[in-house]
Order: sequence, then structure tokens, then C-alpha cells
Amino acid sequence: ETQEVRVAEQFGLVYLPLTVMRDRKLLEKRAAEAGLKDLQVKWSRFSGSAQMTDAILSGSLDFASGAYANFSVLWDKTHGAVKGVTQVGIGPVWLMSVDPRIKSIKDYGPKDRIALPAVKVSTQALILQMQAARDFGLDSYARLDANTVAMGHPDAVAMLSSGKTEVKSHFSAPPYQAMELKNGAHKVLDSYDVFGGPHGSSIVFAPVKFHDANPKTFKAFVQAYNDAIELINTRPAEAAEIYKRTSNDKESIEEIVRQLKDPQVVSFKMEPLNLTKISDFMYATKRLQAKPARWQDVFFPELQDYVKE
Amino acid sequence: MHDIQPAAARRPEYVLPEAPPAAAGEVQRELSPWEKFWGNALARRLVVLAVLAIAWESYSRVVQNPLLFPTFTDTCVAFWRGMASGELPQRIANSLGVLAMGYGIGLAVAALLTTFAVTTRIGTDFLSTATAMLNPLPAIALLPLALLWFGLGTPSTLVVLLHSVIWPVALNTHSGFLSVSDTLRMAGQNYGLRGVRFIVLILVPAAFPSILTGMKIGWAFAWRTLIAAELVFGSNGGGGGLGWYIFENRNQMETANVFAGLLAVIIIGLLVESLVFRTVENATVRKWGMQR
Amino acid sequence: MHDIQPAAARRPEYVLPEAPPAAAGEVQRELSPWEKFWGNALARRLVVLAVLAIAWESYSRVVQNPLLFPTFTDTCVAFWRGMASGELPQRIANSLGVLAMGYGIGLAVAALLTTFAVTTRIGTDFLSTATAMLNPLPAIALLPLALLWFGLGTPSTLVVLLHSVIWPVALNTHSGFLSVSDTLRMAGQNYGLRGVRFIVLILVPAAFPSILTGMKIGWAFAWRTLIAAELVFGSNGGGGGLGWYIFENRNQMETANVFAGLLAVIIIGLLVESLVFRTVENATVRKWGMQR
Amino acid sequence: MQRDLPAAATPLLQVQGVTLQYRTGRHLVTATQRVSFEVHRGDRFVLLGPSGCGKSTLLKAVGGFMAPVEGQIRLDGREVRGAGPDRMMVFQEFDQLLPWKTVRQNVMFPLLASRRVARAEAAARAVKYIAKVGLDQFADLHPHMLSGGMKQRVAIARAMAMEPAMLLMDEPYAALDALTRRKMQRELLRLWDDTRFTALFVTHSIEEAIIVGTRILVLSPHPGRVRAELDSVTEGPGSPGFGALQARIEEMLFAPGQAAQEPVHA
Amino acid sequence: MQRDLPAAATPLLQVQGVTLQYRTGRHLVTATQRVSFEVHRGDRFVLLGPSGCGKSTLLKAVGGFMAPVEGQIRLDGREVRGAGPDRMMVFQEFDQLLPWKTVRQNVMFPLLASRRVARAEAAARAVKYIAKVGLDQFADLHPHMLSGGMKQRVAIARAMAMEPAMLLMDEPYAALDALTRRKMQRELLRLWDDTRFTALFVTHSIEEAIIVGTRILVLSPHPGRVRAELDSVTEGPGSPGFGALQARIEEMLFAPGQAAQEPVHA
Ligand SMILES: Nc1ncnc2c1ncn2[C@@H]1O[C@H](COP(=O)(O)OP(=O)(O)OP(=O)(O)O)[C@@H](O)[C@H]1O
Ligand SMILES: Nc1ncnc2c1ncn2[C@@H]1O[C@H](COP(=O)(O)OP(=O)(O)OP(=O)(O)O)[C@@H](O)[C@H]1O
Ligand SMILES: [Mg+2]
Ligand SMILES: [Mg+2]
Repeated sequence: ETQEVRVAEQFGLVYLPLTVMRDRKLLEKRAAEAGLKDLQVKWSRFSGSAQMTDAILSGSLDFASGAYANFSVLWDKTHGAVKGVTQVGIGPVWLMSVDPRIKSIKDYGPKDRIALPAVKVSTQALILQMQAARDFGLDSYARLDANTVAMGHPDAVAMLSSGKTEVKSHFSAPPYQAMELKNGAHKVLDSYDVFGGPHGSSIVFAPVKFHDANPKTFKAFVQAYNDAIELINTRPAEAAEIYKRTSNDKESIEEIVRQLKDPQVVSFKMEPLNLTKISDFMYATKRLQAKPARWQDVFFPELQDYVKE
Repeated sequence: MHDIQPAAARRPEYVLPEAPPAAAGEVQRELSPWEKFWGNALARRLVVLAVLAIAWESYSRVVQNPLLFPTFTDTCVAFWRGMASGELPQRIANSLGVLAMGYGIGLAVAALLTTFAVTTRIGTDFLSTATAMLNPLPAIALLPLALLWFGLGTPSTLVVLLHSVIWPVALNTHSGFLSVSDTLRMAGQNYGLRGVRFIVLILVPAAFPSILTGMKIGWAFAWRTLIAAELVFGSNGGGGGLGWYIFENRNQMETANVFAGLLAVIIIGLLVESLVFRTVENATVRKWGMQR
Repeated sequence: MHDIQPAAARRPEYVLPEAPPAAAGEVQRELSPWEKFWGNALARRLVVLAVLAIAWESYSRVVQNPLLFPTFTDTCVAFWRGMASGELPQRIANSLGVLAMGYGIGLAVAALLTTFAVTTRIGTDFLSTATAMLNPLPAIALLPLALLWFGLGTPSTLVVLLHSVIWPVALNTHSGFLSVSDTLRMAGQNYGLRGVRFIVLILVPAAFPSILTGMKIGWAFAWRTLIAAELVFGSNGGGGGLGWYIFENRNQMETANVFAGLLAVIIIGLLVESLVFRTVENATVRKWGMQR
Repeated sequence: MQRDLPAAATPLLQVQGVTLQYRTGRHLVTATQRVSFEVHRGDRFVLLGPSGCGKSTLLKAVGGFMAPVEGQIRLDGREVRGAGPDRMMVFQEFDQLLPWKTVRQNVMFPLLASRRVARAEAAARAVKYIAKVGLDQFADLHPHMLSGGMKQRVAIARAMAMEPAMLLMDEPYAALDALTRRKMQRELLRLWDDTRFTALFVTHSIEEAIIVGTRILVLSPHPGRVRAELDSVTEGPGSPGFGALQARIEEMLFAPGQAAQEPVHA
Repeated sequence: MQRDLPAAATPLLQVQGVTLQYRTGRHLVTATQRVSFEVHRGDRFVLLGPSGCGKSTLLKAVGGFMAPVEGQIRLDGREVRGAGPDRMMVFQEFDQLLPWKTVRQNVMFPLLASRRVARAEAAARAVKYIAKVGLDQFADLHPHMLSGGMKQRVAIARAMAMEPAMLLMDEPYAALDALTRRKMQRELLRLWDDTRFTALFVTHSIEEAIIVGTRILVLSPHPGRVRAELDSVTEGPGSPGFGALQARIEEMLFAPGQAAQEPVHA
């Protein structure tokens, strides 16, 4: 069993369980219970998913967190050498626009620009493609790709708020979409409508090699993660305080608590929810060679214990 | 105090008849084949390249992690496929177009800045202050401004490119200008050259070694920045350039293709160095005896 | 054919008595206050800075988009707050630590490469080939290798930093070496200087203007790259540096803080230029008459 | 033969109480101190003085490359404010040729740069003057392939090809062997016969000063001040007048106790 | 006074059939062609010849900066393979001083760099030789603040301070005025009296060749070949022997029809 475990954190409320885990040293506690004294947990943060993938591949990282779409490619390419550990937050992402002309994605003309985190490959881009496939037929799923431009969420919010640029739509994410709603933008597309209900989009994943070599540590991680979710669900104020403190968020504790309790913003559950719809779509559009039939194919069996049917 | 010819008596004086020079022509020692081979710069360079390629191939075979670091042969295959399919050439063309534009404008702006700097005192201060302030700024600092001014698309990419080209070229050019010897300056002034004519006819050729170095550095950093900017900006409209090709393939974890894209950058770098910069060097600073 | 003194008869010859030189000392014209002010480089620089600050302030007021482009005053306030809270100094210290290390190692490696390049022919070819190939490569090309070798953390960041420092410094140094005049080279060889002593005692000082330019460019690009690398790599362990500070605040949409971070980069750039590079320049190339 | 020179009322060049200084960092070097002299049209005026006495500096000031800190330099009555192609300078340094131009291009360059003549005429003059300095064989080489003396000859050809009203020459023949030097001196005098330019000529050879000059200004050692202004003689070297003048100048320059005739070999 | 020189069997320097060429790009310039001569220990050997005949190139080859394409150069019986502090060179160019060192440091530098003497001794020698060339006042200036002649004097001081076995001097006094030049010549001869070094000396002044040299090699114009090797005379300038030798060399150098005595002024 390893002496040190390296975990990647991410920004945002969606990844709150990881933040809580770190702040409350939950992993260290669970590991100690399993007899692994003095387990060192090294937390790191990335801003790009590609770098995280590199880190996993080079063996510099044990637990990564990120979009399920990116993970699927990794899983596919490594023929299952990397598997999911748990789903992180569940929540909708909204396509926002300040252009009153635009009510649905069918209203986008060739000149209308949509900002999203990364063209073609981000979760937002996939959801847009899924809707396009539905509206224009599977062959035309990429029709709106030409309208999209890559831009960080903060920049996109600023562009929309200025209202003077050619970018009048933004496929957003919490908490930016709520901000934009407040600033007078309207919702064009809700991912819950695309998926037919709540869905996850990001997960924690780990190399099979690590899982097999460190079963106790791995188990401790899953337990700790569950502990974190429980803390959030039972003591939201405490979780909100942790979030505010570690992220320097400007929102008040009350507002964060409200968001944590609002399933339209974020909720937490380890069991993967509708994730396979993403991989199915990627398979259908030839971006995956293999398709997981059930989520159990791509997640470690430890997760099964936390599935509440 | 002393005598002039202590040992002279021993040696006879002699005077030879005047004669036309022997048909000297070219006197040359015969070189061994190895010396001939080694004396050829191209041969030595190919050896260097071969050694690097072998190092790549063998290390990647040791690492055995094709998703992170593919072998040289895999990369070559991917490169070949990309070229054959016409996709890579298209992407390269897109990138080179933007690159050439950014590089050209960058050189022009650098020329203006340094002209301003050598003709006026406030220009000197402006150049050194602006360089000290702006050169260390990362590209992201410029993006908001670029977006504000030009919106999305090529112009914003150009701004970021310019930021990479202008400063190294201007710094090298200006430092080269300052190093031009007083004698040459005075010679130029003596012929009534002033202002821009003085710069173009005297300072630029006299500082050419420095300017060339600045242009090499600017060129390399333009490439780097373009790839990075395409990664960030993504493709806007058109098919996207080499950076976008790399980004897409990275997301698809087609690592061999990613390295094929990088290989394209390397090959273009080598071609530009050997076809453009080396030719220019041979035709200028080498020929002029300003560099060995 | 011609006469010697056509008009000489008109002018008398004269011989003055030998005299010690008049106590000449310093003859100086009186300058107007404006000339005095303008003659002061610091004053001119401050004017340049003030103009830039005013331009920033007024443009940002016109744009009226504090999320994208905050005013200069807001940025100053944010900068002040950041400094007062101790957070900004901490981040700056973190970044500067890595930067200094990367820069130092980069200079050392560049020195090795150029030493190799001027002492052996294959070294020359290696340097020019490697520069042409690697210099245009974006940092992402190095990341996989860096991760493989060093894992996450400072060493990998260092690799990326080195990539920014080595090539411009090596290029400028090498080009400077090549421009050293044959006479100086022969003088050095005449004293029995060979190899490293020849380089250190003759080539380096003789090529110092070029080397300094390379160091300035390397320094600026080290900064740029560090900020970018911190953005990509994020923070590992420690509190993170200035780049991470900028990224965090960008995510939080605290644009004034983002610009405060950039302002810190600018201020450090100015300080390094005026305290380090300018001092070195004055004590070396200016004093030696190698640059005006 | 021509005795009818333009006997202008004002001298072409008036140097009045000129002090020249170099300031570099902490150092202040006074090169010349209150030097005054006048050069008339058609003069071949020689500056003679020990090494470091400020001859080159004076020439640079007349050339307009340096401003006096005291005194005035007037050309044709107007104060000299900058350099120009009316005063062609031959510098003392070997690096005055443009390294990026061949010998021929170097000679043509000032003609073209100053827009004096058309390209064809410039080329013709280049051929002529390169032949005069004996470098026909080397016309298409770059300066770095020339010997020291050859470089100086190119510089001389370059200045003469401009056929300027005023020629400023700073030890132009110092790097030349006796034969070439004599040939160059002859060429200069021949050109003077043709165009009657005004020359300001620095030399450290007393003999050369008398041969080339019509009027000789003798400067004292560092910092340079005027010691004497003398007329040259018409007779050639070896004649009594020549010898007398030479002896007089030598006495003036060589401090007492260091007589010129002191045998070198004991 | 000392007549007991080391009468070594082999000459110190043997130059045997040496051809020197420069190759730059397309151009191939032959500087000297099959030049042979021998310099004995204690000789003051002068190379005399017209501008561009390859004197500097020959000196560079002896200095070890250039390899002959034909023939051999042997020093003490061994082939010259590189430069070294046993042969101190004074170059013809003004830029031979290290610009980043003051006059004093420039003079000390070879002593320290070649690890000949300790720092204190180097400093003492610097003071001594800087005084000999009359630059005491300028010891702490950097070379760019010196006049052309002053730079050459620093280079001379630098070479003499090394007190080398062999001194290679390329027109060292060309930029000096008559007085300074004579003083320098005297200093050289005085030093030779003390240390009996061997000197190879390039000059273009026939007079200087006779004054300074014990043996004179006359070279023909480009490409340089040997015309004559002559003994110098002991008598000083003005003496009949001196005059006769001078006339002989002049006749040799100045092509027929261009007699040396041809009057310069028609
Ligand atoms: N660039 C400079 N900076 C500072 N001082 C200088 C500079 N050039 C010359 N000097 C000083 O000015 C004085 C005169 O120099 P100048 O070159 O005019 O002498 P010169 O008479 O031409 O001597 P030479 O016959 O040796 O060429 C010298 O004392 C020298 O030290
Ligand atoms: N670096 C070089 N490259 C090519 N050719 C050269 C180079 N230096 C000198 N030469 C040529 O070699 C020949 C001899 O040059 P060198 O400098 O030895 O002449 P020199 O006898 O010293 O003349 P001077 O008295 O003018 O100094 C000349 O014809 C010249 O053109
Ligand atoms: Mg001078
Ligand atoms: Mg020579």
C-alpha cells in the first residue's frame, strides 16, 4: 500500500465533496481506520483536463476529477486501464443568451456565436451536439459547431454583460449561469431537458493499476467520499462555510446553503446518473471505439456498495 | 649601447630577380574521406538529427506509454497519414497564413518602435520602459483587450502573436543599433544620411547580426504562441490551424497525431532555419565578414 | 604643375610660447530647466509611465466594463489590498523563487550549450539544429516528458521555464560570440587562452551586449511562461504563485485582482529592468564604450 | 599654374577658441583647448602634433560630428551644426568602410547616398578612383578581405570620388608603405590641381606635412593648444628650404633636451 | 656591449616555402607565395613591402593564428601549431585592446592570463611599461577613450610587459607622430639591450626598417614573394651607410621609371 496518495481537485460547487474531503481530512481518517497510519494526501489543482490526463498516464496522479466525456476517451484508449471511482455533483448546465431573438437552438443563424469552455470536446459542446442531433438529425449533430467559440466562463460572462460583442450566447455552468440569469440573460437550453432529467457530468477516476495495488487506500477513498457527501447533505451550513473559505467565494453562506439545497443547482450522489447517455452519443458519433453497456462497465466495483436502488 | 648585427656576418645577403607570381591558383591539401564528410555541415546536421531521432525512438520504447509518448516511428506513420489525407497540409497552411501575417506585422511594428527609439530620446525611453513592462506579461493579459478591440477570430490571435514577436525583435534590433561603432555612424552622417535613410542604409546592415538573432527568436516565439493561442481560442469558423489539430487530437487522445502535429512544427522550424535564415546569413553577415 | 601657397603671403606665420594648459577643468554650457528635466532619463521614464497609466485609466472609463477591463485606479486599489493582506507578497515570493531557479538553471544550460558550440564543430551544429527544432515547440510538447521524468510539482514547471530561457539566451550568446572580431580572438589566443578560459575571459565580455539582450528576453519569457504554466499546472502543494493567483481570481471574476496580479508582473519587470539590467549595462557595456 | 584663386574676403573655415571635451561616465577628457585657426579656400591645411593632442577630435568637430563646449566653428560664415557631404572625411580607423558593401560599392555609396550623381556616373568615378589607389583587382571584394593599408586606400578613393569642396583627412597615409604613400600624395596634389578643393589634413609625419601642406598648424601635447602656424615651402624634399623648415618644426615639437638629431643608436 | 649571443646552431624561426591563402566563400586570395626566410636568436628581423603584400598575414602565420597551405613554419625546430604567449603580437588594428579593461588592466592581462607572473609583479610591470609609452595619465581609462596612436602604444606596452622571447610587431608605430615614434623605437632598442629578445617587425618605412632592424626582408607586391634579404647598418640616419642602404631598398621597391627621387612637386 502506498504511503502517499495524490488527488486532483477542481474548482466549483460540483466538486464540493472533494473540497470537504480535503478540508476535514476525511481520507486520512478512513485510511487510519483501515490501518494505514500516516497516509500523506497530496492535493493538486489543474486548469486543463489534458494536463490531468497526462498526469494520470505518467503515473503522477492517483485520483483525477473531471468531465465524464474526457474520461470516456481515456477509458476507451487505455482499454479500460482507467476507471471511474464516483460521480461528483449532479446539476444542470444552461445555454444562456442575451439576444431576444434566440429562443431555441434552431434560431441560431450563421453569425450568432456561442461561447463555451472548449469547442467540440467540452461537456457543454457535447450537450449542444446532442440537442442538435435531436433537432436536425444525427448526421447534422455538428451543425452548430461552427457557431461555437472557446472562452473561459468568466470571460464569457463579461462578454455577455457588455452586450456589445458578437458573442451573445454562452453555454454556461454554475455559478455563472445564475449570475447571467440575474444580469438579464435568458435560458435557451437546459441540459436536464436534453438528458430527460437530472444527470451527472463529471466524475472522479483512477488507474486500475492503482486500485489493484492499493485496495485499502482505494476503499478508504470511497468511504471518505461518501462521508463528505453525507456531511454536505446533513450539515449544509458547515459545507458552505468550507466552500466559502477555501474558494474565496463572494457569495454569502446563506446563498451557498440555498444553492446546496436546490437540486436545480447541484446535488450529490455517488451513483452515476445518465452518464452513459454521453458515452452512447460519443460512440454514435464515432468518438469512441467501444461503448459501455452499463455504467458498471466503466466504474470500479466498490461503487456498487453505495448504490441505493 | 648596443650593436646592430651581432650574428649578421654569418648570413649572406641576397637579391632575387623580379618575377611574375608563379601560377599559384589553388593550393589544397588532400582531405581524407572522413574529413570530407565531417567538413560538410549538412552531413553533420543529419548526424545530429539521426541521433535525436534514435534517442526518441529508444526512449519511447523504454517508456512503453504510447498514449503519453509515442515512438518516433508511430509519429512518422501518423504524420504520413495526416499528410496523405490532406488534413495536416490544410492545417499547416491555415497556421502558416496567420503566422506569416503576425510575423510580418510584428517586424513592421518593431521596426517602427526602434526607428522611433533611435531618432528621439523619448522614443528610447518609451521602448525600454514598454519592453520592461509589457514583455513579461503573459498572453492572457492581452486577451480581454484583444477581444474588446477585435472580437473573436484572427485579429485577436494576431494581437497575441504580435506580443511575442515585437519585443524580442525590437530589443535585439535596438541593442544592435546601439552597438554600431561611432566610426560607421560618422561615415553615414558624413554622406548626409539622416533619419530613416540613415537607419535603413547604415544602422540596419551594421546591426544585422543582432537583427537576425531577434528575428529567429521572434519567429520561434510566434510559433509557440500561435499554437498556444489556437489551443485557447479554438477554431473560429474555418478549419483551424495546427494548434487546433493538436488540441483536438489531444482530446481524442490520438497521441501519435498530437506528436505528428508537433513534428510538423519541428520540420517547419528546420526548413525555415536552413532555407531562410541560413541562406540569409550566408548572403549577408557571413559574406560581409561580420560573423564567422 | 601647381604652386604650394597661393594665398599664403597674406597670412603671417606665428609661433606661440610653450605654456602649461590653462586650468581648463570643466567647461559647461548652462542648461535651461526644461533641458535639465528632459536630460534626466528617470524623469522621461516617469513621463512615459504616467502617460501609459493615464491612457489605461481613460480607456477603461470609456469602455465601462470592469469585468473585462477594470480601471487603473481600481487595479491599484486591488493591488494595494492584495499587498496589505499579505497574499500578493506571498504569491509573488512563490513565483519569484521558481522563476529565479529556472532562470538560473536556464542561463547555466545556455552557457554549457554555447561553450560546446564554440569549442566543437558538432556543437555548433547541435546548437543550431536543436534551436531550430525545439525553440518553436509549444510548452505542451514538453509536458508529457516533464511529467514522466519529474511527476507533478516544481521540477516539471522548471522544465517548461528552461525551455523559454535556454533558446533565446543561447541564440543571442552564440551570435554574439560569432561576431567577436578576429583581432580580439587572436589577442586572446596569443595569451595562451584556450577552451573555457578563452570563452570566459575573451568571448563573454566581447559579446556582452548580445548576451545581455538574450538575458533580457529570456527573463521576460521566463515570466510569461511561468504564469502560463501555473495556470495550466495549477498549484501543487504550496499556496501557488502569481499565475495561480490570477487564475483563481479570474474564476472568481475578480477582474481587478487579476489586473493587480498583472500589475505586479509589470512592476517587477520595471524594477528588474531599472535596478538590475540597467545597472549592469551602465557598469559594463556603456562604461566599456561597447554601446552608447 | 593657376594663381587666380577665389580670394574670398572671409576664410572658408574659421575655428575660434574651440575647446573640445569628451565626457564618458565619470571621466571628462579635454581634447583641445581654445584652438583658433583659419583655413582659406584652396588651402591644404595640415594639423601636426603629438599623438593624443586632439587632432582627430578637431577634425571631427570640423566635420560636424561633435560640438565644441567653448568657441565656435564657422564654415563659410555659418556655424557648423552637423555633418554633411560638403566635407568628406577620411577617418583614422580601419573600420570606416561599410562591411556590407564591396570596395566598388563603398566608393559609389556616398555619391549615391548624397544624391550627387546618377548611378552610371558614380560607377564611372568608382572605377577611376579605385584605379588611382591601385585596387582595380580588388574592386569586388568586401572590406574584411583587405589589408589595413588597402582599407585606407579605399577610404581615400571614396572621399576623393566625391570631389568635395572640402576634404578632411585623418592620417590617411599612415598605414601605407613609402611607395604607395608617395603615389597617394601625388594623386592628392594632382586632384587639387584639377579641382582646387580645400583640404584639412592630419599627419604625424613632418615630411608629409611639408610635402602635402600649404600651411601647417603645430599643436602642443595633450590637451592640444596651438603652438605655431607656419607656411610650407614649395621646394621638394632634400632641398635646403625643406630641410630648414623640417628642422624648425622638429625643434618645436621635440622638447628641448630631446634634440631631434640625438642618435638613436648609441 | 654584449657580443656573446647564444650562437645556436638552428635558427629560432624557419619559414620554408610558405604559401598563405584566405578562402572566403567564392573568393580565394593568395597572400604570400613560397616565402622562405630564417630568423636567428636575437635578430630584429624586419618585413618590408608594399601595402597588401602579405606582411600581416605572414606575421599571423608565425604567430600561429593561421596555417600555411604549403610549406612549413618551424619555431625552435618544432612546427608551429598554435598561438602562445611565447610570441607576443602587436596587431596592426586599433581594436586589439580589450574594451572592457582599462589601459592598466590591458597591460596586466596577458601577464595574468598566461600565468607568467603574480598579480603584484604584473601591476609593477604595467606601471613601468605604461610609463615607457607615456600614458601614465591615462592608465585608468578604457580604450574607447584613447586616440588611435594611444591605443597602439598601449598594445606596445602590453607586448613589451610580457618580456617575451619573441616579439611580433605589425606596423606598431604607424599611428605615431615623429617624436613619439622615435621615443618608442628607442625604448624597443633599450629593451632589446636588456633582454635580447628576437623581434619580427613589420614596417612600411624604409628608414624605420634600417633603424630598428638587424636584417631586412624585402617582399614583392601582391602576392608577396621574397625580393631580397639584406643586412641593416649600424650607423644612424644621415650617415652615408644609412643613406646608401636606404637608396638601395628604395630602388628595389620602387619600380623602375618611378625613381624614388622623382620630385613630388612638378
Ligand atoms: N571617444 C573618446 N572618449 C573620451 N576621450 C577621448 C575619445 N577619443 C579621444 N579621446 C581623448 O581625446 C584626446 C585627443 O584624442 P584624439 O583622438 O583627437 O588625438 P589625436 O591627436 O588624433 O591622436 P593620434 O595621433 O594618436 O590619433 C586624447 O587624450 C584622448 O584620450
Ligand atoms: N581576412 C582576409 N580575408 C581574405 N583576404 C585577406 C584577408 N586579410 C588579408 N587578405 C588579403 O591578403 C593579402 C595580404 O594582406 P595583408 O594584410 O597580409 O597585407 P599587408 O602586407 O599587411 O598590407 P598592409 O601594409 O596594407 O597592412 C591582401 O591582398 C588582402 O586582400
Ligand atoms: Mg587621431
Ligand atoms: Mg598589414
